[in-house]
Amino acid sequence: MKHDFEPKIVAFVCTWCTYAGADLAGTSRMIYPSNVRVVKFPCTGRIDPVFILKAFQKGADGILVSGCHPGDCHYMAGNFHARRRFAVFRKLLEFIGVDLNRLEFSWVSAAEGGKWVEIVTDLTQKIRKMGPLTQFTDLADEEQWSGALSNPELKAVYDQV
Amino acid sequence: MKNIKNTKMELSQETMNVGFIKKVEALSGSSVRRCFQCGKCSAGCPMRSFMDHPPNRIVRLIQLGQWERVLAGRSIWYCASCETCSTRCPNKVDLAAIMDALRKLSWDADGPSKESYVQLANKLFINNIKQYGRQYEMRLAAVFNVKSGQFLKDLMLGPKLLSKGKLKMFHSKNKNLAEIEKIFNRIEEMRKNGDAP
Amino acid sequence: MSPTKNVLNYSYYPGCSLHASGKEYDESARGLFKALKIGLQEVPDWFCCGATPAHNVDELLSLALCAKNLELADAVEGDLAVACAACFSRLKTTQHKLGENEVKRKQVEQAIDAKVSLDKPVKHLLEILARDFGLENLQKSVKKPLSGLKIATYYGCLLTRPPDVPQLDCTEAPTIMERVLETTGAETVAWSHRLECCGANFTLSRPGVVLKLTGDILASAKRAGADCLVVACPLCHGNLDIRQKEIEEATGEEYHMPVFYITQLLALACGVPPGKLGFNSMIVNPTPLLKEKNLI
Amino acid sequence: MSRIGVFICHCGENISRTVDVEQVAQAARQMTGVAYACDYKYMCSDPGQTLLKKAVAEHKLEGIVVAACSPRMHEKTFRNAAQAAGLNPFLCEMANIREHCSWVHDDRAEATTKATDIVRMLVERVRKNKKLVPITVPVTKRALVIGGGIAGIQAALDIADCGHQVVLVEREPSIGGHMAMLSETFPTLDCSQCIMTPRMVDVINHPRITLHTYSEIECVDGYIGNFSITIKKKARSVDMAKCTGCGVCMEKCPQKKIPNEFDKNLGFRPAIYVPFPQAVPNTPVIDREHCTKFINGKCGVCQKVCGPGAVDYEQQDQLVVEQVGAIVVATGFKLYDITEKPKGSAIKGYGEFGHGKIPDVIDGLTFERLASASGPTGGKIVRPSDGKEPKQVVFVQCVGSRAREKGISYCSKVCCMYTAKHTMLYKHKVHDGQAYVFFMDARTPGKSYDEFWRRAIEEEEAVYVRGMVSRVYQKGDKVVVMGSDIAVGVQVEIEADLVVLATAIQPRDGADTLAQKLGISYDKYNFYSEAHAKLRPVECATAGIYLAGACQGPKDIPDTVAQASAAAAKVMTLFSKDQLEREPIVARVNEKFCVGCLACKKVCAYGAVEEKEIRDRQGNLIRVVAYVNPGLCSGCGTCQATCPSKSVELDGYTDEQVMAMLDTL
Ligand SMILES: Cc1cc2nc3c(=O)[nH]c(=O)nc-3n(C[C@H](O)[C@H](O)[C@H](O)COP(=O)(O)OP(=O)(O)OC[C@H]3O[C@@H](n4cnc5c(N)ncnc54)[C@H](O)[C@@H]3O)c2cc1C
Ligand SMILES: Cc1cc2nc3c(=O)[nH]c(=O)nc-3n(C[C@H](O)[C@H](O)[C@H](O)COP(=O)(O)OP(=O)(O)OC[C@H]3O[C@@H](n4cnc5c(N)ncnc54)[C@H](O)[C@@H]3O)c2cc1C
Ligand code: SF4
Ligand code: SF4
Ligand code: SF4
Ligand code: SF4
Ligand code: SF4
Ligand code: SF4
Ligand code: SF4
Ligand code: SF4
Repeated sequence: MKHDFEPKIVAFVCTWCTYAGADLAGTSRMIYPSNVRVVKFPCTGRIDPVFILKAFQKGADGILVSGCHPGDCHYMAGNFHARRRFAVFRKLLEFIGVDLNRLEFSWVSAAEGGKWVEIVTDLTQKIRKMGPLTQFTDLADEEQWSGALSNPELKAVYDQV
Repeated sequence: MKNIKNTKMELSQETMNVGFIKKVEALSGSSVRRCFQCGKCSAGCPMRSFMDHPPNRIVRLIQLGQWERVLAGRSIWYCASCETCSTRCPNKVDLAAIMDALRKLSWDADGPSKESYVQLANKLFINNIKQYGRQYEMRLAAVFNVKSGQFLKDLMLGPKLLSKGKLKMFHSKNKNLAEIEKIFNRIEEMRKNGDAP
Repeated sequence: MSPTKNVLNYSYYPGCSLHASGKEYDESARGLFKALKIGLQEVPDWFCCGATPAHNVDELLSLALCAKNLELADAVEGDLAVACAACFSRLKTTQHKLGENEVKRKQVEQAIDAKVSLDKPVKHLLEILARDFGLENLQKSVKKPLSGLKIATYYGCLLTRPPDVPQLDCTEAPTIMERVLETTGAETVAWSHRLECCGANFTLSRPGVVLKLTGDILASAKRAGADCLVVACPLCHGNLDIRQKEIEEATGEEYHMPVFYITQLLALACGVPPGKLGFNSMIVNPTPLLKEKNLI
Repeated sequence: MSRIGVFICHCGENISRTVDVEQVAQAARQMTGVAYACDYKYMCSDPGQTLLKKAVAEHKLEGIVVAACSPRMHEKTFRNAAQAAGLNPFLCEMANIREHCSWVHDDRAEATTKATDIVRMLVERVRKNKKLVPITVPVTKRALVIGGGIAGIQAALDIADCGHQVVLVEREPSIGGHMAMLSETFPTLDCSQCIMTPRMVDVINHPRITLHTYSEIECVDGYIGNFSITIKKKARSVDMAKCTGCGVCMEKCPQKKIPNEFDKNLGFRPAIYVPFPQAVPNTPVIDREHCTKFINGKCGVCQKVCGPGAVDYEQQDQLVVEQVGAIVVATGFKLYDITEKPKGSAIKGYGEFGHGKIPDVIDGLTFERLASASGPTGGKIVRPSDGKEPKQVVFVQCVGSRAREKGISYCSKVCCMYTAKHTMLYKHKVHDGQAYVFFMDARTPGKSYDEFWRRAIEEEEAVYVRGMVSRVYQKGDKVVVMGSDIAVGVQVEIEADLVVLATAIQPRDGADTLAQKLGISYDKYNFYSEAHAKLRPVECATAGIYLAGACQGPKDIPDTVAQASAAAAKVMTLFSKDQLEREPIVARVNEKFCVGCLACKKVCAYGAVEEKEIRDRQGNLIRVVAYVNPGLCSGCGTCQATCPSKSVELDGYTDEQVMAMLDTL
């Protein structure tokens, strides 16, 4: 089926769980929309929020961040730190006015090929309905976003969480 | 007898009737101690809802030598001897046989449930064998109703069965009835001499 | 190949009920065996086996009565055929217990003043039909298939329990009644209460109990879509058939479910005239059902 | 880097069926930096790999992208091939166009576009890849074992038998731990001392084991392969080199009435003593707290009677430094003490059992000493209060354990079994006695364990009562136990002569302090945490440190020994190479930018981040920065994502690499 708008989805995944889960979807020959582009990390703990901004800026319409289930992190607590970090980050995105529906966090284990397919499919459909994201393509310098809280307003939000 | 069902159990070597445990084990040919109270016997017992102590608790009480508590309940007289418990027990506790043993012990002792209808029916049944060698259901029912004071019980069934030819009004005695009597007498004799339980 | 003639001969212990409330069981069994050319000779002067009441309160008496009956049966040629599930259970239990317990055997021998003999195989009619005679032969003997009849086979307690005594069939999932009945082309239903107790022993003393238990059994058979019940025990029959009206009154459920002895239906299928099968002795009238299915 | 080779695999038809591989190769040739691109039927086959190697040489390739299956499948294969062709293996990456593309999409055009995108991303990534060299760390092939219970002894013997040096540090004057205190042991009922003491002797006689008893860990430096351990040897007051173990000193010491801890205070010992006759080493120590000489300078008898002149009142605590490559922690457990509420602990104690003030209410270990042939009563079971033989003994399980209200929610795992054992030992010794056990569950998951418990009931006729005890009180010379039998549904009361409480297993006092020294983690009860409950049950998250025995969680002897041998095997694996080689995916700090906030240190689960002082030539401290110990870093990258000043980078997953990939979007 052809759609009017084919969004660009970027998935940031950890190598141990979600990447392996996506592999499983492949070995199981499950079919899902081809919109997603996967970027592999050792751990969700490595995923810097800046990458998300960069991806939005480069034209991603939706982003998925996915790693191991809580407690299953290959590196013990990486996904836990990631979770905390993204909780803060969501507040910031909200503050800027990004529709948080474009950013999905999930846990997909190496055994959950089906779940991977489900999440990617749902996200793709959701973003199709939302249409392209334009406000970010002209966002200036992502380096500002490395967590240096120069803006007092942002700092206030950060401290609050 | 006072209701001892909920009273505190004081356990000691004196209050735990070990002789009773051994007696039940000997009569039933089944271990009592093996039971680990899983409750599977009670789970499948068709009579559980009519009993005060569920079957597993009966075993538990025997384990603790609490004969009086067993006697104080009616459970043993509500057991239908269906063998479900013995069949399903994971520990090969032959609870149906234990129930038999308990009824025998209660039958021998002066237990509170001596007057139970079940016991009466059993007694009449056995008497029938002694007198006639075989069962005559009509007589059994009639005598039971008279003795239990329930004259009108099953009043409607009788004629119906008669009309269907299901109840014999008359019965012939077995030719070798004397043999039967001898068996009864010998058993009585053996018990007197302590040769049989 | 037609069944070999007269090679099967049995001694026969009918038991008290088959001479009274279960007489149609006796009649139909004899009719069936005659039709199949299986010999059946009643043990003379047999006694009551003591049934449940005896072992209930006096195991020794119970064992002694059965041992005496086994002794009497020895005088008649052929394995001992038993129809009543309770008698069957008592006789088998006696063989089992006396076989493994020397003390008990000695006591019983003293009580009956004779050596107990445990060698004669005791067989339920079902066993004879399914194994000795054989399902294939049985199928070949069918003259009037019972197709269209949906049957709930009721085993009750004593045919299969406890596991190491009757050894008639698997204790928890027996199929012998189904296998035997299916040779006639009848359909057996899968249902939940095949093995539940009917409360036989309490029919006199605690009819309320019996009503509850048999009520559950009838309800289960009805749920499974059965037209009728089939039993192999006069005590089960007594509770399910004779008390069915009461159950209907007590529960407000309508059943009208005829309760056949397995021999009645088999004999019918093997061409024994219906008039000889005691259908009119049954409390729940089976005629409408049998007519509806074109079986009489 | 601008000479990249791209190899597109058909995977038979697995890829080419849905992805137009030639078109992808064509597109790849247009990508910046790509010097060569081709497609081939089976890249992983020998001819495929040869093709790759040839291309490297012919086209002078500096980087490689193999677009094929998942890197989880063949990354190693192609990196090896790259290495064989003379390239740094970390300059070879895989583009997953099978599992993530051809197998999961059915539209050929879409799949081809996606495959091209994936290849483009990987090409950009490889352009930013750097040569990485596997990290090597030298390994000191010498192990430290902390704790000389059965766990420590087993681990030490296994490692030493394998040919490595072992340093065993034990806090008490003798090794042996709890197992030396037990009478007979479930499930076989063999005598504990009989199987334990030979192992203790093996330790002291082993040429490769250095034993430090009456010693503690003072401080731990270094990392896997290279630890430096400072051990405090407490002053024994007896020169181990001179003492012959004759025991005269102990005999002559006038201070005789000191409660013997080893016998759970049931017997007495002198001020100069060995904890028990089979102690290893068999050298006494002076208990300075109780020795008259140390209290008021008056006695000195032991020194006078000692032939070899071994007694030395002047001896001082001593610090010893040992270099080791691996550490096994085996510090064992202690029993929950119902007598007191420890300060600052959530433990509540048992007021309803009299807070341990009733003399004939004892714990399981005390019962072990009573039942032990080498115990204070020679194995006769008697009541502490009057020395009489108890005829009714009540055992109560789960005291302290599984009682959230009291402060512990876990199951102590061994008490069900040792209580069953106790009822048997009791029955064997007091034939006319009756044992009762109050219990909630019987937890017997071990080989032959349930059978053992059933034997206690069916053969030894212990009366088990399912239900707990509410109160215990003294009534005359009896101890009344008020409980309930939930199977019967009534209260139960027993007038007992002796009550034995199966109290909870807890970590040793000071377990947390030791953990902090070692840099290992522990749970809220102070049990040490394994790296992964299922897959790495004997390793600590901190590399090079391993766990054995009850210090990690309640455990019986078979489990303890199994774990100890497993820990030893892990140590031996580590020692099997002279150099520890690891993937070079580790974090590095750029000291120029690091502001020393140490946010990275907080998030690192491996304790890999350390503080590093930057000093000028005069040695003045300029500032503190973070330093990542490559021996400890496991490459998760959490620090990098956390660092607010972008001063730490994870090799192989640098910001530059990721950004380059994102730039292709
Ligand atoms: C009453 C009772 C009965 C039991 N019966 C049985 C049984 O029958 N069968 C069975 O299999 N199990 C039994 N167990 C369990 C058994 O005791 C344990 O499994 C076993 O002792 C655990 O050994 P371990 O070496 O881990 O600990 P431990 O025996 O506690 O040894 C730890 C050692 O480390 C030393 N140590 C502690 N801290 C330090 C430190 N900081 N520095 C240096 N050294 C230190 C201690 O002094 C001790 O020597 C029983 C337990 C109890 C309580
Ligand atoms: C329903 C269930 C749930 C469980 N859940 C958990 C849980 O949540 N957590 C947990 O810790 N544990 C759980 N377990 C336990 C866990 O499965 C086992 O501990 C574990 O699988 C044991 O691993 P194993 O390698 O010893 O045996 P297995 O997994 O049985 O592996 C044995 C292998 O040997 C092969 N093999 C057998 N015979 C031969 C032969 N003769 N020659 C060559 N190969 C042979 C078999 O094919 C098999 O591959 C669960 C178990 C079950 C049954
Ligand atoms: S969180 Fe998963 S995301 Fe990080 S590595 Fe753990 S193993 Fe995976
Ligand atoms: S099933 Fe057996 S073991 Fe279970 S409670 Fe009943 S008698 Fe005891
Ligand atoms: S034999 Fe008695 S106790 Fe056992 S299941 Fe049947 S009715 Fe219940
Ligand atoms: S210190 Fe002296 S007296 Fe004491 S045991 Fe050693 S050698 Fe003997
Ligand atoms: S000096 Fe101390 S240890 Fe030695 S004998 Fe005197 S009291 Fe005992
Ligand atoms: S092992 Fe048994 S007694 Fe000990 S805490 Fe666990 S359940 Fe309680
Ligand atoms: S978080 Fe960054 S700045 Fe802070 S200490 Fe670590 S490396 Fe340095
Ligand atoms: S990469 Fe992970 S393990 Fe390494 S220093 Fe950073 S946080 Fe610690």
